[in-house]
Formats: sequence, C-alpha cells, structure tokens
Amino acid sequence: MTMGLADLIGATLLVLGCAFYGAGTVGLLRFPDVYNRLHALTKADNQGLLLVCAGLAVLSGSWGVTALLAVIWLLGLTAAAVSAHLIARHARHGPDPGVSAEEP
Amino acid sequence: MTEVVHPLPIVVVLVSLLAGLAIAALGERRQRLRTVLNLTAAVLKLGLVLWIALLVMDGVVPVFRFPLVPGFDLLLRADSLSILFASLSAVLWLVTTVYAIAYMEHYDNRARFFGFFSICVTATMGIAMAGNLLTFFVFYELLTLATWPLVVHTGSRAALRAGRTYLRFTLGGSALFLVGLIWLYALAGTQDFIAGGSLGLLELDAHASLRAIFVLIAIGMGVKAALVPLHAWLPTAMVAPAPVSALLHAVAVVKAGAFGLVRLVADVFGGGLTAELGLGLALAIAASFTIVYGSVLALGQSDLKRRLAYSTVSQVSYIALGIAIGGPIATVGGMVHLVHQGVMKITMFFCAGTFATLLGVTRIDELDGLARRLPWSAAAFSVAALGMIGLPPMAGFVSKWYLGAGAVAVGQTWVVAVLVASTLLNAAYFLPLVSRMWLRPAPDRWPGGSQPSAWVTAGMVVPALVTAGLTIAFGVLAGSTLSPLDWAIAIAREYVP
Amino acid sequence: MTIGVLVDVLLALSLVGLSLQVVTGRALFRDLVLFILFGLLIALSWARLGAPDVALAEAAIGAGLTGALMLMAYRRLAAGGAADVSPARRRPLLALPVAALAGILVAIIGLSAQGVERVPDAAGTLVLQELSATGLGNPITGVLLVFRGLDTMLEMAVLLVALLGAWAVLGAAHPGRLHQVDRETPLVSALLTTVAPVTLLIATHLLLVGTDAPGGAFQAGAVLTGCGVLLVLTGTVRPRAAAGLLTKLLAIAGLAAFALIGVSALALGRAPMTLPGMWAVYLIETAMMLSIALTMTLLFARSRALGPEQR
Amino acid sequence: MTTEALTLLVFAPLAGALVMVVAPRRAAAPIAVLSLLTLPPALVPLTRAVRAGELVQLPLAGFAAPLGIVWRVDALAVTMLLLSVAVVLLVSLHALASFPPERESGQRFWPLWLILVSSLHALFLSADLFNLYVTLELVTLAGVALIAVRGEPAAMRAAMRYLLLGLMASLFYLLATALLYGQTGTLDLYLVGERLEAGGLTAIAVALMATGLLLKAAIVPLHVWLPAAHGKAPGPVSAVLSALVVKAALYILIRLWFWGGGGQAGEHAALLLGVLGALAILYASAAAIAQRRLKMLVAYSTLAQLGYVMLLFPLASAGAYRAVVFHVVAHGIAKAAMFLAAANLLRALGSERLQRLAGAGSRHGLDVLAFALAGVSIMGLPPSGGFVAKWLLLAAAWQERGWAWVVVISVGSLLAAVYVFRVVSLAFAQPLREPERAASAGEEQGRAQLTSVAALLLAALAIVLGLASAPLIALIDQGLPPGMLR
Amino acid sequence: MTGIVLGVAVVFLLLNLLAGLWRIGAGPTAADRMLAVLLFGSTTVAVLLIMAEWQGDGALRTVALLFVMLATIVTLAFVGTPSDRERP
Amino acid sequence: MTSTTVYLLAASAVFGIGVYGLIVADHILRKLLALNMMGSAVFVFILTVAGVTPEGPDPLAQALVLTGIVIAVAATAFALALMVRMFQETGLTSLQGHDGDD
Repeated sequence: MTMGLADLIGATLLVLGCAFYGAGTVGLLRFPDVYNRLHALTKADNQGLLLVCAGLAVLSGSWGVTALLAVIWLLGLTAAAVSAHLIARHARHGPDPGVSAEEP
Repeated sequence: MTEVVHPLPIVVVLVSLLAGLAIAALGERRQRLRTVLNLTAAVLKLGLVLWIALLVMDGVVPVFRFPLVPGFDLLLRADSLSILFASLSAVLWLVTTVYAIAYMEHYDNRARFFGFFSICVTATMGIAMAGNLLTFFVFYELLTLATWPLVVHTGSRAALRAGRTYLRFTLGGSALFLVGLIWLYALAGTQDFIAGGSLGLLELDAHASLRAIFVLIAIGMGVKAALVPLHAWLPTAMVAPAPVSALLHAVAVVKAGAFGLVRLVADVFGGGLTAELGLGLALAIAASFTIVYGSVLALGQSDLKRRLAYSTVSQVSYIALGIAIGGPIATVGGMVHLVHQGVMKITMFFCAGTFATLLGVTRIDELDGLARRLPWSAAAFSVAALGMIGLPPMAGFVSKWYLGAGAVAVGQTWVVAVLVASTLLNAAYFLPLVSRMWLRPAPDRWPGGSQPSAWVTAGMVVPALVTAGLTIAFGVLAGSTLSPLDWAIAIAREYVP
Repeated sequence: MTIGVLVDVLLALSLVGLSLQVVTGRALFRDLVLFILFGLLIALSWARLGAPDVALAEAAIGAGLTGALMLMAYRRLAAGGAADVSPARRRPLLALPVAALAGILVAIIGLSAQGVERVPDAAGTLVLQELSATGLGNPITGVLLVFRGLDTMLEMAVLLVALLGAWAVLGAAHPGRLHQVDRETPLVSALLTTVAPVTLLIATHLLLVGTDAPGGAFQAGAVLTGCGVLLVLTGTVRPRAAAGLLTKLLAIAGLAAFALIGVSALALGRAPMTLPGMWAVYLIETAMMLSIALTMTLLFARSRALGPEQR
Repeated sequence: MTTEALTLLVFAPLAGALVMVVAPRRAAAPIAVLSLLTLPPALVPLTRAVRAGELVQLPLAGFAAPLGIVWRVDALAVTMLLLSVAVVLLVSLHALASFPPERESGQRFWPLWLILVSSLHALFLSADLFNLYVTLELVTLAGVALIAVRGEPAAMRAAMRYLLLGLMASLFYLLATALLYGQTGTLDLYLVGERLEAGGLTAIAVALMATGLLLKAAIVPLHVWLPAAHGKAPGPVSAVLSALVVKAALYILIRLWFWGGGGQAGEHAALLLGVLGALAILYASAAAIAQRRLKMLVAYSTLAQLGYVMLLFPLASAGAYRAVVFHVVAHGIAKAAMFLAAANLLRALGSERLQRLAGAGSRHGLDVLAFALAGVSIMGLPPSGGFVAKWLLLAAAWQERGWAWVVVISVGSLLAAVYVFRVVSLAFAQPLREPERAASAGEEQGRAQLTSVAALLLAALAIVLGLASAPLIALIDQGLPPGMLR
Repeated sequence: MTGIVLGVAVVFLLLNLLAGLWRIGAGPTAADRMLAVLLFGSTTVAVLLIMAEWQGDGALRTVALLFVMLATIVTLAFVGTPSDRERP
Repeated sequence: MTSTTVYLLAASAVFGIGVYGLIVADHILRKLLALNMMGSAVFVFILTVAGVTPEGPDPLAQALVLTGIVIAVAATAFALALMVRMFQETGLTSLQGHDGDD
C-alpha cells in the first residue's frame, strides 16, 4: 500500500476537484437568486471537472486517456457555457407561459 | 331391413335448404320466380320422400353418414318411423306453401319469410331422418333458429315479445338437452337410434344416471312438445302469421318435440328399459296431465287462435301418452296420432287464418253464422273439429281408439278415464264453435277483413279442403294398406315384435 | 469493496427516493426533472454493475433521449394551455396493496433467484465460447446481430411501427415550429460548429468499435439523434409536412437491410438471418444507425420529414 | 420447402409493409394483395409436414437453442397460423374497401396492418421467451396505432389505455422471463420446460408471466382496457384484435403452461385460472347484455368467450385441449365476422346505438345475416364451429367430473343467446322512422358491398367450420401437449 | 490506497449530487430546477470518469463523453418558448 | 450484502413504486414516467438475476437489456405522440372518467 509521487499528485488534484464540486453545490443551495446560483454552480463545476480530469490523467498515466479526458473537459466546458447561457436567458425573459403554469 | 349408404336422405334435407337460400337471395321483387321455386321444391321434396318410402318398403334403409364431432357422426337414416314423419311434413309443406303464398300476399319481407320457411322444413326433414340423438339435436336447434324469424316476422312489439318467450323456453330446454346428451355420451358412448332401444342392449347398471338423463332430454323435447308446464311459449307465439302457426302446430315445432319423445323412448331407451326405470309411467302421467290441463285452459279462451293453441297443447300429448304407455297397440295409437293430429290441426289453423283475413274474425263470439259467408272453409273447420273430438269415422277417432285399447291391453285402465275426460272437454270447446258457425244467424257487418282476388281466396280455401279431406280419408280408409294406420302398425311390429 | 457497496447503497437509495418522488409528486415539471436524474443514476448503476454497453445505451437513450422526448411533450402540452398541476389522484385503497405486493414479490423472487446456482451451459456462457467463430470481439454485438438477429430485426420493426404510428396519429396537423434558440448568439453557433461535428465523429467511432468493444448501432444512432435534435432545436432544420422518398428510405433502411440480408441467406442455402460476412455486419449496423437517428429525430420533432430552413 | 414457407409467413407481409412505405400510392393496392396472397401457399407445406407427424424446426441463423432463436412449428402453431391467415385474408378484403390503400387513410393503415400480420406470425412461430416478448410488443404497438389510426378522440383514449396497460403487462412478462433465464440458463421455451423444477420460485415466475399475459389477453378482472379498445377501433382492426391479438397472449400462456413447464405452478394455480375464466364468462356476458352500443356489446362478448379458453388449465386433459384450441379458431372466425358486420351496420346507420338498429334487417340484410350467423357460432348453437367447440368442452368437463364448469359453460351460452338475440331482434323490429339515407355514389356503393361480402364470408366460414370440423380436430390432436394422452 | 481515495471521491460526489436534489424540490422557478440538472450532469460525468479509473473500465469514459454531449440537449429541450405552439 | 443484492432490492422497490404510479397517477405523462422507471427496474433485475460470467455480467442478459431499452424508448415516443394528439383533440391529459362521446 504505497503511494508514488504521481499517485499523490493525482489524488490531491482529485480531492481538490471534489472540493470545487462541493463548493458549487453549496452555491446552488445557498445563493439567493437564480443568476447567483447559476454563476456559482457553473464556474465551480467547470473548475472541478478540470481538476478531476487532471487528477485522473495523472493517475492513469496514459496519453490516450489524457487526450480523451481533455476532449471531455472541453466539451463539458462548451456544454456548460451554452446551457448556463440558455437557462439564464430563459430566466430573464421570463419563463414561457406553458412552463410557468406549474408555478404556484 | 338392410342399411344401404345412400345420398337420398341428405338430398331430401338439402333440397329445401338450397331452395330457402335461393329464395332469400332472390330478393323481394322476384315474386313469380319465388313462387315457382317454392312450389317446385315442395313437389320435388314430396317426390323424394315417396322414393325413399318405396325403398323402405322394399326393406332397404338408406343411410348417410358424415363425421361431425369425434365419436359422433351426423347420421341421416330413413327408417319407417322417419318416413311417417317425413311424408307428413312433405305433404303438409306443399299444402302450406300454397296457403302461405296466398296468405302472405300483403306482407312485407316475403323473401325472408319464405327463406326461413324453407329452412324450417329442412330442419323438420333432418329431425325426421336423424339417426342419432346428436343429429337430432343439431336439426332441433336449427328448427329453433329457423322458426324464430317466422314468429317475429311482423316486427311488432308483441311479436318480438313472443319471440323472446319462445327463445327463453327453447334455448333453456336445449341447454338441458345438451347436458343430458353429454352425460349419455359419457356413460354409453354414441347411441344410434335402434328400434327397440339401443341403451337396453348395453345392460347398464347406472339407473339413477339414466333416469336423470331421460329427464334432462325429455325436458328439452317437452318444451317444443309443449308439455305442461313447459307450454307457455305456445299461446304467445300465436302472434305469428297464420301459416306459421299452422306449421308450428301441425308439422314442425310441436311435432318435432313429440317425435323426439317417440325416438327417445322407442329408439334410445326402449320400451322395456323405460318401463323398468319407471319413466314410462312418469311420462304417461305428465302427458295425461297436459291433455286434461290443456283442454281446460282451451275452454277458457275467447280468442280463436289461442283456443286452438291450447287445444294443441292437449292433443300433441296423445303422442307422448301412447309411447309412454308402451305395448304394441298404444304405440300404434301414439304414432298414428302424429299424422292425424297434423292434418286436423293444420286444417283448423288454415281456416282460422282465412276467417281473420277475409272477414276480420278472430274471436269466438264473432263466428256466428260464418258458414253462410264461407261455407267451404266452415265445412273444413267443422270436419277437423269433429275429428279432434274423436267422432268416427274421422282420423281422431282411430287414434283415440288405439290409445284406449292399448292402455287396457297393458293394464293401464286409468288412461281410458283420461281419454274420456279429454274427449268431453274437446267436445265442450269445439262443438260451440261448430254450432255458432252453422246454427247462429250471421251479423249484418263483419268485423273487418279484405277482399282479395279470387285466386288468393282459392289459395286459402283449397288447402284447408285438402287437409280436411285427408282427415276423413285417414279415418275411413284406416284399414287399407298404406294408410297412416297401416304404416304405424308396420312400425310398431319392428318395435314390439 | 466496502466503499463500493457504500456507493451502491447510495445509488440504490437515491433511485428509490427519486422514483417515490416522481410518483407522488404534485408538480409535473419537477417530477420530469427528477425522472431525468433518475436516468442519470441508472446509467451510473450500469457502470457499477460492470455493463458499459448498457451504460452507454442508457446514457444516450434512456437518460438523454427519453428525458428530452418527455420534456418536448410537456412543452407541447404546456403550449396548448394544459393545466400542469394535476396532482396524482389518490386511490391508495386499490393501488397500495398491488404495488406493495408487486415490490415484495419482485424482491423475494429476485433474492431467491440469487441463490439459484448458475447453469453451467447457460446461453450467456455459450455466447462467450462461440464468439470467436463469428469474427466479432464484443459478445453483446454478437448476440444482437449474429446469435439473436431476429430480436434485433424485430426491434427495428418496433421503431418503425412507432414512427408509422406517430405519423398516423399526427393527423393532418401541420408540423409545428420548434426552435426558439437564437442561432445568432455566439454560444449557440459555437455549439453547432463544435458539438455537431463531434457527435458525428463519436457516432462513427461507436459504430466502428461496436464490433469489438462497447458500442454499436444503437448507441451510435442515439448519439446521431443528439445531433439531429440539436439541429431541430436550433432551427437549422425545419419540420416538413410530407415525407420525401429519401426520408422514407432512410426510415426503413435498417429494417430493410437486415431483412434483405436475412432472407437472402436462403438463396445461399443457409438458414434465414445468417449473415454472410463481416461486411454484412457493418452494412446492417450503419443502416440501423441511420434509421434510428432519423426515426428518433422525427419522433422528437413530431413531423413527417425534415428539411433545411427556407427563407 | 418448410424453411421457405416459414420465412414467407413472416417476411412477406413485412416486405409488403416496407415496400408500401416507399412505393408510390398507385402501387399500394397491388403490393398489399400480393404480399397477403403469398400466405396461403406457404401454409400448404407446413400443414402437410405437421400432418405427417413432423415437428418443423428452423434454427435461425443456424444457431440452435439455447444459443440462438428457433422457430418451431407443431400442430398448435399451424392451427394458429391457419386461423390467422384465414382471418387476415378475409378481413383484409374488408380493409381494401374501408381503407382504400391508395387514399390517405389507407396509406396510414396498410403498412401498420401488414407489420401486425408479420409480427403475429413471428409470434406463433417463435419458441423463445424473449423473442416472444419482442413480438408481443410489436403486436401491441401496431395494434394500438391501428386503433387510433382514424384519429377519433374516443379511439385515441382507448388506444392510450391499451398501450399503457399493455406496456405494463410486457414488463411483468419480461420480469418473469429474466427469472426463468436465471434459473435455467436458457430462453428457449422447450428447454425451459425440460430444465425447470417445481418449486416456489417457479410458481412465482409463472404467476408473474401469467399476470402479464392475462393482462394482455384481457381476462377478467384484468380486462378494463379491452371493451373500449375493441369497441372504438375501426372495424377490421377490432376484428383482428379480437380474433387474433388477444389470442396470441393466450397462445403463449398455453405454450408456457403445457410445454414450458408452467404447469409446475400447481393445481391450485390452474384452478385459479379456471375460476378467472368462469368469472369472465359470467361477468362479461352480463355486461354485454347491459350494453347500449353495438360494438361495445361485441367487445364484451369477446371477453366472455376468452373465459372459455381459461377452462383448459384446470381441466388439463386431451379433450379439453382439443376443445379449447378449436374454440380459439371458431371464436376467432365468428368474432371477426361479427365485428365486421357491426362496423358495416354502424357505418350504414350512422350510429352505433343499438336502438338505431330497428328495422335494419330489411335494409341491411347481408350485414344482419352475417351478424346472426356469427352469433349462432358465438352462442354455440349447431351446426356451427362454436357448437362443436362447446360440445367438446362440455364433454371434456364432464369427463373430468367438472360439474361446476359444465354449469358455467351452459349458462354462458345461454347468456350469449340473450345478447346476440337482443341485436338480431332489434334488426327484425319495425323501424322507428323512415331513415333518410343520402344516395351514395357508385364506387362507395361497391365498397360497401365488398365490406358486407367480407363479413358474410367469414360468418359462413364460422358455420362451415361446424360441419367440417373433422380435419381441424385431427390436426389439433396431432399436437397434444407432452404428457397428455389422446 | 489510491482506490480508497477514488472510492471516497465517488461517495462524496454522490452525496453532493443528492444535496442538489433539494434545489429541485425548492425551485422556485423552472430555471432553478434546470440548474440542478446541470449540476447533476457535470457531477455524473466526474463520477463516471473516476469510476473508469477505479474499476479499470475504460469504456466508462465513453459513457462520460456521451453524457457531456447530450447534456445540452436536455437544456435545449427545456428552454421552449410559446412560439412553438402548433398551428391550428 | 453484495452490490447485486443492493441493486436487486432497489429494483424491486422501484418496480412496486412504478406499479403504484401507473395505477394512481392521473396525468398520462406521469403514468409514462412511472412506466419508464418500472422498465429500468426490470432491466436492472434482468442483469442481476442472470448471474455473472468470468468476463462480467452475462452478455446475453446485457443484449436483452439493450434491446429492451430501445423498445422502451420507441414505445415511449409513440405514446407521447399519441398523448399530444389526444390532448389537441380532446383537451384531456388524463384517462379518468367515462369515455364520454354521447
């Protein structure tokens, strides 16, 4: 049960990533309105994903995996950005009447 | 008697079936072609039945077999008893067809009417030729299905109600019949009709089961034979057109039930076994009760057709009575009454229909002086009525004589009392009609009616005269060869050697 | 593996909790979102159970497509002014015992089935033994295309029936306009220019590796559907009222290819559904992928055909 | 020959559907006719082989069970295929007129119709539990789509209910399939039958599967979806749903029970199934009597008639098996005729209220006749197929000393008489008022006649079946379940 | 040792994810709920990637890739507007 | 307690809950949600009950699940199309009540 240096670095990165995720969630739960939550969540989660990917890349020690992780992170970045943008617009222009029907 | 595989029995059945289908398919407008088809089929059928009769007289029994369900064939078998019933219906169908063509002149949906009319006769022929109980059942049900449209033909509320009642009784009865049949099949396998009774040959020990089976099947047949208390459908069915009533009462339905009882007692259980199980006496008592009770009810009717209907209830049970008493003489009496009651009752219904159509007369108190207006019909009616009462030399007398003598011969003298009572009651409800017709003065105005063309009138009167003639002839010529009586005696020899 | 079990317990509890919420909830939209999350967790469960093929399919179809389809349907109802807050009508008298019984029954039989010893010559084991003869490396693809091709072919028929059925009930209604996303927004155009090509790439990848590794026509088709849906939602392609020949041909391509090759085996004197070689596998998989993608996109867009935007 | 025949039965209608999707409209009718007309010749070698005592087997793709899927054809399968082809051909004749292939309605209808036929055949051929699941789903989905094909609101509601319950039923079935696979390591029904051992687990698996199948077969009390689904569907669809689709689920149940080891669930389970059947007969007949709409009445009648099939499980004798299979055929044909006739009357009268039928007997004689003839078979009156079935069933029940079943069967047929004659009586009644019928164009007239002819042909077949029962019974006897003595 | 870290990370992320559920329940707007979906999406991706390493199953990375790609679609489907009302 | 047992119990519970939802729910969409969850539960059940081979879960069971998932999504898509059309025609999103078409 020994841990090499690479493992140590990888694990640390991973733990840090998780911490960012945790922060994002706290933001989602605690922040006062939808824009604040959005901001906190996406930022933190992207950071978290980056750190997790980096950590895993180190742990795996394989270039192929690292490349794939990079692609995933980049795509995740785009997806998160677009989603956050769209949700924000939706929130600002007012929910469409159909959807809002469920609101109390 | 040798059995020969022969297509004749099925051909006889199919003739009227095909005629019926063709008539229905022709449609409403092709009236002349329909009439031709009707009459051709009827004549053809009569010819075919005579042909079979000739074969049978030569000692040949034509048989047609066809697998229906596992273990059971559709068996058509023309023995002497079949011929008795088949020739009755062939003759009466021809006559009734003529009458019906005239009578139905102003009715709607005649193609449908004559279609089912023919199918009805198909069923009757099948019943006559049936060689085992299942075949009998098949045609018995077909008869129900084919007569129902005739009963409800007018589509009025009353007709539909009568149709419902009719179905309630017949289908209920046939459900019991079927259960009895299944039971019998499980107990004894296939039972073809054999003179003297097929079950007797097996020497089964299951008396209780046999009794139950007999009761179940007898109920099924008793419904159509209108045994009290299964008779209630018959009077309500009087709403049907007159030819239908004539057919129902004289040839088809009621007679099919009675014929079935004959087959059940004589060909399945056999006289010996029936008596041994105590079923003969039970059936005789039921029949006797029906005879008396039907007559009493008839007495209370003021409507002509209803009185005739109750009279039928009473008269048809003579057949069951004869067969139930057993012994050669009573058996002859029962079987010959099959024919005799047919010709007499059909005459009366023809006439009743004629009265209603031409003069609007439907009630008994409207009959006064009718003989002056319609002498021929009145004469035919009177002959049939006197025959029913049992006045010699009419056909009815022969039947009653053989029944009485047969009962005495086997020691059942109480039956004579029933016969006497019945005769008195017959007289009580028929004689006033005859006397009203001939002795009372005619009213100024008849209740209604129409003035149809001469050939229509003739088409209604002549058939009644023919059957009235037969009533006399069967009585007067009872002793000659080939009379119904002679034929019945020949049959009885097969059954009670 | 105690941590592993802990993960499993967490997942399992969340699954149960989510399903309970979905069933008893009062606001439909919220329950819909929960359902989507349920799909995500199921996909994680597949990963935990060691079934990456299924996890792939679940991620693409079960969680992604189904959720999106439900959301679209919800939108359509909402657009029609359907009252959303239709709380579950409670008839627990009837339903509770039935449900409890069903659950308990399943649990009992499942647990007791766990105790049943695995039959040594179970079909699944045979699949692994016989796989080398097929030239395929992925046993699941082997089952889907070679050993039990009929199932897969009929499954394509199910998809076609769903499409034909949807067309039939669509009636004469004109396809609606779905897009609302402004393509002029830089982010959306970025999405289109990056994600759409990548989906094509991944779909091709999944299709090709499917013979030997997790992946295959269904997963690839689902990914491609994602691309199609993206195009529909951004208004890059528009619903059309009538299907052209190409649309129809593509819709039946998977089923037709499978059936045709399956039947033509007869001509070679082999049993029907025998595939003549690896080329047939690739051909059928490609055709199936295209059919799946088109069918699902059309079902999503609720239209008979799609075409480029007309100005 | 048999390999080609089997392939044709499934692939010909499927190919027809596929070609029709892409072909021009003009070609639709010939494609439909062509793909359907290949079916009867395909049955010839199969029937011949089975009559010769052969068990026709076709391992698909050359992989035998348990690895692959095997098509197996025994006498039962051939019987179902014969029924299916007969009904499908005659009902298609009706559909050619009621859904003209070259019109919009026909374009929607026919591909689904042909896929339904294909999947039914695949179902009857299959001996693989999971393949049966796929075919069942296919049948259900195609059936649902066909119910809703006209876009009528009531039909769509009925279709929706059918779909939801059908999907749930499939899940029950699938669950049980998983369990059986876990226990036996095979999905092949026959191998499952060999490997399955009696026990609690087996009993529960069978119970689950039976629940799913009974739900699909609409056995009371799991019937809630059927009356509306069959009652609101277009005529040809109702006909095939009642004649074939519900039977398909029962077919699987019978296969499972007598071939797939399901009988190990025990006598009590069998009795329970029988009781459900009795309940179905009595309840649904009474419900049919209470209906005010023609097609709903016919739909409830289907529910009642399905009950008779369930009596096979407690009786479990060769006689009962023969009776029930014959009943399935007889009822299929008669009910298809009845639904077609009802649909024709409904269209002609413009209303399916029973009261509107008054006097229909003289104006729509052919349809009323078809209805009545089919009714004869439904009531079990001679000389019809229904009678032979009833006779066989009564005889079997009597032989097994099942007096209660005898009573149920008898009462059931009397109740059937009540609802059938209710309709026929009305047709004979005097019309309430003279109908105002717009004179229809020549072509429409021709179509209407074709629909009536289709109904009448089926009804005539229902009667003829009673007279020509021997060959069919011989065929059925050829394939008695293992362990049943003739 | 690394295995334990990976496992703990998965557990932590899952708990994280469950905590996000609260936002779905609380809302208050539909957008808030979609945000939770966003959280779930990105967390699931991370969980899958870690699991891939943990269980040594590279295929799970492909699953993660798929999730990333399809995440947007759900969002796109969500942001419907009244303009998609179908013509009568 | 092994992983498979955990998932099996969860699947059982979800199946039961799904049955409940299917019967009780009023809105068709919610019924479909319940149905889909039931489906997932059944798929998990299949995989756990089929047992494992040395190379992971039974490959046949995995293939069955894959087929099942596709069928489920197809059926769901069709059901949704039907629901939307039904809603447009009748304004109803529920199946409760009488088939009122008098």
